[in-house]
Amino acid sequence: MMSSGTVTVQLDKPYETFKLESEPPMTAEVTRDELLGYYSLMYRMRRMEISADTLYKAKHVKGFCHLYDGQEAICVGMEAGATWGDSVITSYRDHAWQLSRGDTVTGVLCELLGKQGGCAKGKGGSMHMYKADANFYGGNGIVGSQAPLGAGIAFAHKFAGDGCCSFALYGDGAANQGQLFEALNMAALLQLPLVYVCENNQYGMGTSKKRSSANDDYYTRGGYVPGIKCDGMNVLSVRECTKFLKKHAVEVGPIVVEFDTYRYHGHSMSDPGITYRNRDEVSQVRAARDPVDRAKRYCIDTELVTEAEIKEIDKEVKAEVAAAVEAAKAAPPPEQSELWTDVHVGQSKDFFMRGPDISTSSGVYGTNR
Amino acid sequence: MMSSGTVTVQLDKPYETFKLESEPPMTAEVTRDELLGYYSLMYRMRRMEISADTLYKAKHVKGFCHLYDGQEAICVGMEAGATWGDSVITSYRDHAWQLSRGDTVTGVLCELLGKQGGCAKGKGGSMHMYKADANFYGGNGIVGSQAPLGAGIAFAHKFAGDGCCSFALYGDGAANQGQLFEALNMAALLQLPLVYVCENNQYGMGTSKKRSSANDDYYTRGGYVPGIKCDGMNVLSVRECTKFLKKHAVEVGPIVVEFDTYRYHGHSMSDPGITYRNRDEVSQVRAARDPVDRAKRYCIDTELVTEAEIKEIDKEVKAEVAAAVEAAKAAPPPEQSELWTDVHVGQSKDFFMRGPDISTSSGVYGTNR
Amino acid sequence: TQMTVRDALNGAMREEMQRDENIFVMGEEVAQYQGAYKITKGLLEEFGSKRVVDTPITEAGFTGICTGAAYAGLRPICEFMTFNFSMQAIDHVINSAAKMYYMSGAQIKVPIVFRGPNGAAAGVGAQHSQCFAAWYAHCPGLKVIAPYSAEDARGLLKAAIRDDNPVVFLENEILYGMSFDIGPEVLDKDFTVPIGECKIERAGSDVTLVSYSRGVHTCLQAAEELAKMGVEAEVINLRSVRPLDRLTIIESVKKTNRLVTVEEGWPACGIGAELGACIYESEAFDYLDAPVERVTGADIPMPYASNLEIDALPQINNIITGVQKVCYRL
Amino acid sequence: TQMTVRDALNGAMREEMQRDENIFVMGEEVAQYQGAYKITKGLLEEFGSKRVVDTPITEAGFTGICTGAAYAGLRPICEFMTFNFSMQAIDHVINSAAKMYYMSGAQIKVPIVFRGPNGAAAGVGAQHSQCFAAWYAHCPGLKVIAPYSAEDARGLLKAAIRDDNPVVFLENEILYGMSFDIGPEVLDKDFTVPIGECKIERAGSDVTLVSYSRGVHTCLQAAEELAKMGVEAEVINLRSVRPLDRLTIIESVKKTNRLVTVEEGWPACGIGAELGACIYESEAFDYLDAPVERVTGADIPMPYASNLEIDALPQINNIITGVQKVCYRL
Ligand SMILES: Cc1ncc(C[n+]2csc(CCOP(=O)(O)OP(=O)(O)O)c2C)c(N)n1
Ligand SMILES: Cc1ncc(C[n+]2csc(CCOP(=O)(O)OP(=O)(O)O)c2C)c(N)n1
Ligand SMILES: [Mg+2]
Ligand SMILES: [Mg+2]
Repeated sequence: MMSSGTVTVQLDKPYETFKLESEPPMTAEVTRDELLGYYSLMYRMRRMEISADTLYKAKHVKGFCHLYDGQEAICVGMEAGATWGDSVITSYRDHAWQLSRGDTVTGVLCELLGKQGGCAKGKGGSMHMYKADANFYGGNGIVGSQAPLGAGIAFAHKFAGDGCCSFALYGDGAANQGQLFEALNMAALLQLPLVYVCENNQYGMGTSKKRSSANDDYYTRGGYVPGIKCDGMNVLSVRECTKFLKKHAVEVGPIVVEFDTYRYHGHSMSDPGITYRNRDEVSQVRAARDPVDRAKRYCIDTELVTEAEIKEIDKEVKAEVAAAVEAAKAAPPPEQSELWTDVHVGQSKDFFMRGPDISTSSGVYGTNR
Repeated sequence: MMSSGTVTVQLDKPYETFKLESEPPMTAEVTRDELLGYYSLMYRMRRMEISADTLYKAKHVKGFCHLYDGQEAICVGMEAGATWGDSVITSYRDHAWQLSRGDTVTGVLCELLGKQGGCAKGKGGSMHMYKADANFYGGNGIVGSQAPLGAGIAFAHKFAGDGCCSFALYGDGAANQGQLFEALNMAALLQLPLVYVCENNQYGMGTSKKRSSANDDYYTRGGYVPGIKCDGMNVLSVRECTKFLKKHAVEVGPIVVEFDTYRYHGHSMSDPGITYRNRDEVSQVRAARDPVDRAKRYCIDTELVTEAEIKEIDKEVKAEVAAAVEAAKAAPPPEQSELWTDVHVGQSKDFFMRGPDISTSSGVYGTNR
Repeated sequence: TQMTVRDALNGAMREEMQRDENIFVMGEEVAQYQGAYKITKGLLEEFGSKRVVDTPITEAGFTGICTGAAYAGLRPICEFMTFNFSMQAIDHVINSAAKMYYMSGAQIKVPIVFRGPNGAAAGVGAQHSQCFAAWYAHCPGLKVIAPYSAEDARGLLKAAIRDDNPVVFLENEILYGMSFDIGPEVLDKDFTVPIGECKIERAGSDVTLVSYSRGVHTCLQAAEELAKMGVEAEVINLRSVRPLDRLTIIESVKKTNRLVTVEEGWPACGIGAELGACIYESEAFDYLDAPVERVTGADIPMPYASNLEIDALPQINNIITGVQKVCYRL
Repeated sequence: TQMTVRDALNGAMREEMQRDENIFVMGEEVAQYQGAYKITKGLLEEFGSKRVVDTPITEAGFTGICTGAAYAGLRPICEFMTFNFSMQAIDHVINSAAKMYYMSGAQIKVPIVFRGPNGAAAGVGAQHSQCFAAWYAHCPGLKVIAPYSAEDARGLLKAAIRDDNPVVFLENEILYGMSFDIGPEVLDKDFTVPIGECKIERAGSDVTLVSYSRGVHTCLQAAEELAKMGVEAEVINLRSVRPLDRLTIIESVKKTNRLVTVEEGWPACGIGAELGACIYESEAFDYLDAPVERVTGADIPMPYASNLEIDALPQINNIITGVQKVCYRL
């Protein structure tokens, strides 16, 4: 086993390109450490989402809860192809990104359970996780809104001239939102270092892409902006593609990528996810294209990692996640006083905010700072 | 002079097409009556807008006032290629459409001057003219809003199965609005009989098309929807194109047209219109491509109409418009009581609406019907 | 009999669609999925895809389409999956729908219903919990309804669909599953509740509680508690926040001499503020034994954690505190 | 010296941009055209196209871009050509900007100013005359400012730009060209007016008039007329409608015992309603000799014809009527 050596592997599916003269390579060089890192992070995400499902069903989580299982290769592959200097902004389906940008499983679950220790102190919830110190801008509950926001972050990168880019992720359903087209036009005019990332998981809630989009080749939807379609179930394809995307964004301007992927769970926990598609469809994807499985196969096929090592990782990850579940459950909820903090930057204790009845208000009547 | 005969004329500029297999003819058949009709209507529009300019400068009109001179061939050509069964909805640049859909010059100027006799009883103003009985839905002050509204009207045509289509007009500036893309996607999915009409007059306020639009081939902006670019300064090109558009819309579904045209005046009356373009540019268009002039030349060149007849028409039109100006000036403003009418359909006299102070309110305190 | 608000809404739409062919429903997931909250269940099957239309996630687009269709004579029911998303389309609600009849000199009617769940559900966080009652109530040209019970839901939705004006119809997710007793008259196909009239849900002599939507439920619960304390509260269900039925409230206040308003929305420029103003500018002012007290949502974005969420929304005890204050028992 | 509101705004932006390189201005026609109302005159020339950025007519797009840039540490000034068009982008103002700091547990600051003319100009009709003060004042997380004079414009815009929170800055087209006396201190580069404090524009003992933006002008004119009638009105310029400087108003009302609120926006759930509620729920209630009177825009879409437009907006005589009513002289 050559622990520091590099092997070259073949990717599975060709890219499709739009208005581009070159494309990412069909091979990828990987080391053992890299593969182990990708696999274990993806597996950690998978276990985390499964535990979120369990916690939801046990009523530890309420409201919305959108899981990422099936789509792990996108997050992990993009992280492998970019740096934390590059910004990311996504939709409500944000747990995995929060983890990959440096939070812990416990941190994510704490936010999900509405605990003080969550990244948003329990005030954000499933849809609103952020890691601003690692340029992750969350967690946006309004479909499509992250696209112009992401373009604005790209504007800031260009303004600073820092050589980094902004990735704005959205779904196949969100791809029809007008504000995407508005921001992309501006990004093209201003040559912003922006990558539009369409995570095409085939459905927006119960609506299949054919029913939501007159043109479901999302990588071509930029019209005058180039695009690539890439296998979103293969972490190495995503990684190679991401390097290409970043280079284009920084050197030329905006670009669109469509990652072909799949959502195993229903849209949110309240959606069984089987009225508008059948179980067969889901199990076929699981059997043939599972991204965690694909990463595992690279580990084994390259002979960089043994089955036994994988088993070891799995065991560790399971234990880690199980411990995180317990830690999150045991963690305290926010202090009641947190209700009133952080409405404004620089707000004093005396700043008056009305409560449900005036006696439950915060601060001193009429104090404005 | 063959007053009932038909002649075939050549059009000036080729169409450009996008995702289309056929295109409108490069010739047009016209009769003397038709040509006379087009010319006199276009000239009437021209005189009307010039008088609006004068009225504005004399402070008979306040607020916004967007003139249509330079763009007349689009309105008149479209009317010649469609019927009043087909619906039209446009922006605030609506005077000419109000006239072509059956209102009088006096009617238009009355609205412009805020007179009771205006189509909206003086309550609408320059930007809000309507002729609902002839399927003209106005006059929209919010850039881009008429696109989904027009798609909704197309939805109603399809719902009724009346074989008619809806024309939604917008400018080169408006073409970037996200809601256009949202509605077009829906129109394509639902195969609505919708024609998106981009009146490309080269500027949106002070912004040239190159500065507002990363792709200024507006006829291609539908992406997956076919398009045509057509000379918007030639009434016969517009007419032939419109017939083609309508047929496509009704038989196939949405289509985009870009009419290449020019705005002589500034954006609105407060814009001198010469800071972001030079006088030369304007006078060159006037000299080479004026649409009223082009119609006149067809009249003369076909020998269907004599110079003397044109002079006669000009004289009549001038007199008509001059009389309309006087009539509009002399017309009474709305009754003060009109302030309170038509907020709701079916509202009684007693319906309570608060005035600036409670004593100036309308109706009976607390009455709700 | 008993009926849930969900069934009331669903039945009202179905019957109205049977009555008038020009009515159609459009929105996200309304057809094949049967509605994100199952309010449009069965409609696709009965009326087909011509009249029950799924849309992409493009609020500005489909709201404009619905409004344009109304200009052209159809009678759309435009569903927002939640009213939070109406913000993306609010220009059409206000500028294209509400102002059109006036601005066109009565040429163009806009018979449309904008409906969907409004305000806070449970655990959905800051972006999905906003109450739009005050915003819409602010704007002339609209009628704005916020039903509470199954009777309200059925009668008011039918009235809204039959109305020739744009109507904003604010439902509440938590009420969807609640069951209410209804009288036999409510089942009549032509049962409508007049828009702009309150309902006195509980008569009382000591204090008037005015609320709408889920707030009415909390008021009724508070009234039970208050009764145990010897205070008889009259509970008024506003039903419509625009126009406001000032007269009914004034009469009640003249009787009880005390008013507490209850809403889940934010306080500033809210419905409670307007109700207060209406009372103060009327003859009821002279009958007041204490200033009007407001009970409202807290003046903060909605937090996610359950314990905070409870404190951010009016609870029974907040209403009791308000009542005690106007009764000078505090 | 004298200064117009236009020059005050322009100078404030210029000086702040000189002070802090992270400030940029973005909007329709702000650069080459120098602003539709010339508020950004000269900025492109001085700061270049990196910091003065023209946009296409895509409010949702550029408002989102400005907000995202603020997340990432820049300090955008986002101009709406008029606030009417902010409706197309209001989801970003509320959901992306106002709620973000709270929702992110204080991780993400949004130091942004949304500015532009608000409310009625002259003869611009129903879609271009809406006042958004009440809507924005309703929403926590925002600061909402409505300057009246050149001093306000300069000092408050500087304060808004320096504030780390999202600020909605509501200007008024008709005020742009008005000149005001300013003291020398106002010209200081660091002159700011604290957000959340009113200004007493005219002291008086008999009645308090509270207004904002152009309404203050009408109030001052009315106060002159009232003085001739022997009534000394105290005129308070709100300056900020969120947060509200309740204390200053309460003190004034305790002195004059009478309050008339004046706004150009619609009455229902308006600023006047909220001001009334603030007084009634405070100790000032006990000092009132008459109920608070509201003077507002008429509860209708704005008509175009001049004669109707005048009747739709508060005039001097409406204020006088309101004052006479609270003084029991009617
Ligand atoms: C503006 C807006 N409209 C509607 C919704 C409700 N909604 C939340 S997620 C969603 C589906 C999005 O699908 P897609 O973009 O494909 O993303 P995915 O959930 O598949 O990741 C919808 C309709 C919303 N949050 N925001
Ligand atoms: C949503 C919105 N934003 C901005 C404006 C202000 N505005 C009115 S017309 C206009 C320019 C439109 O240009 P274009 O679409 O090319 O039409 P044209 O005036 O050339 O006919 C602008 C920016 C508006 N009315 N609505
Ligand atoms: Mg999807
Ligand atoms: Mg133009």
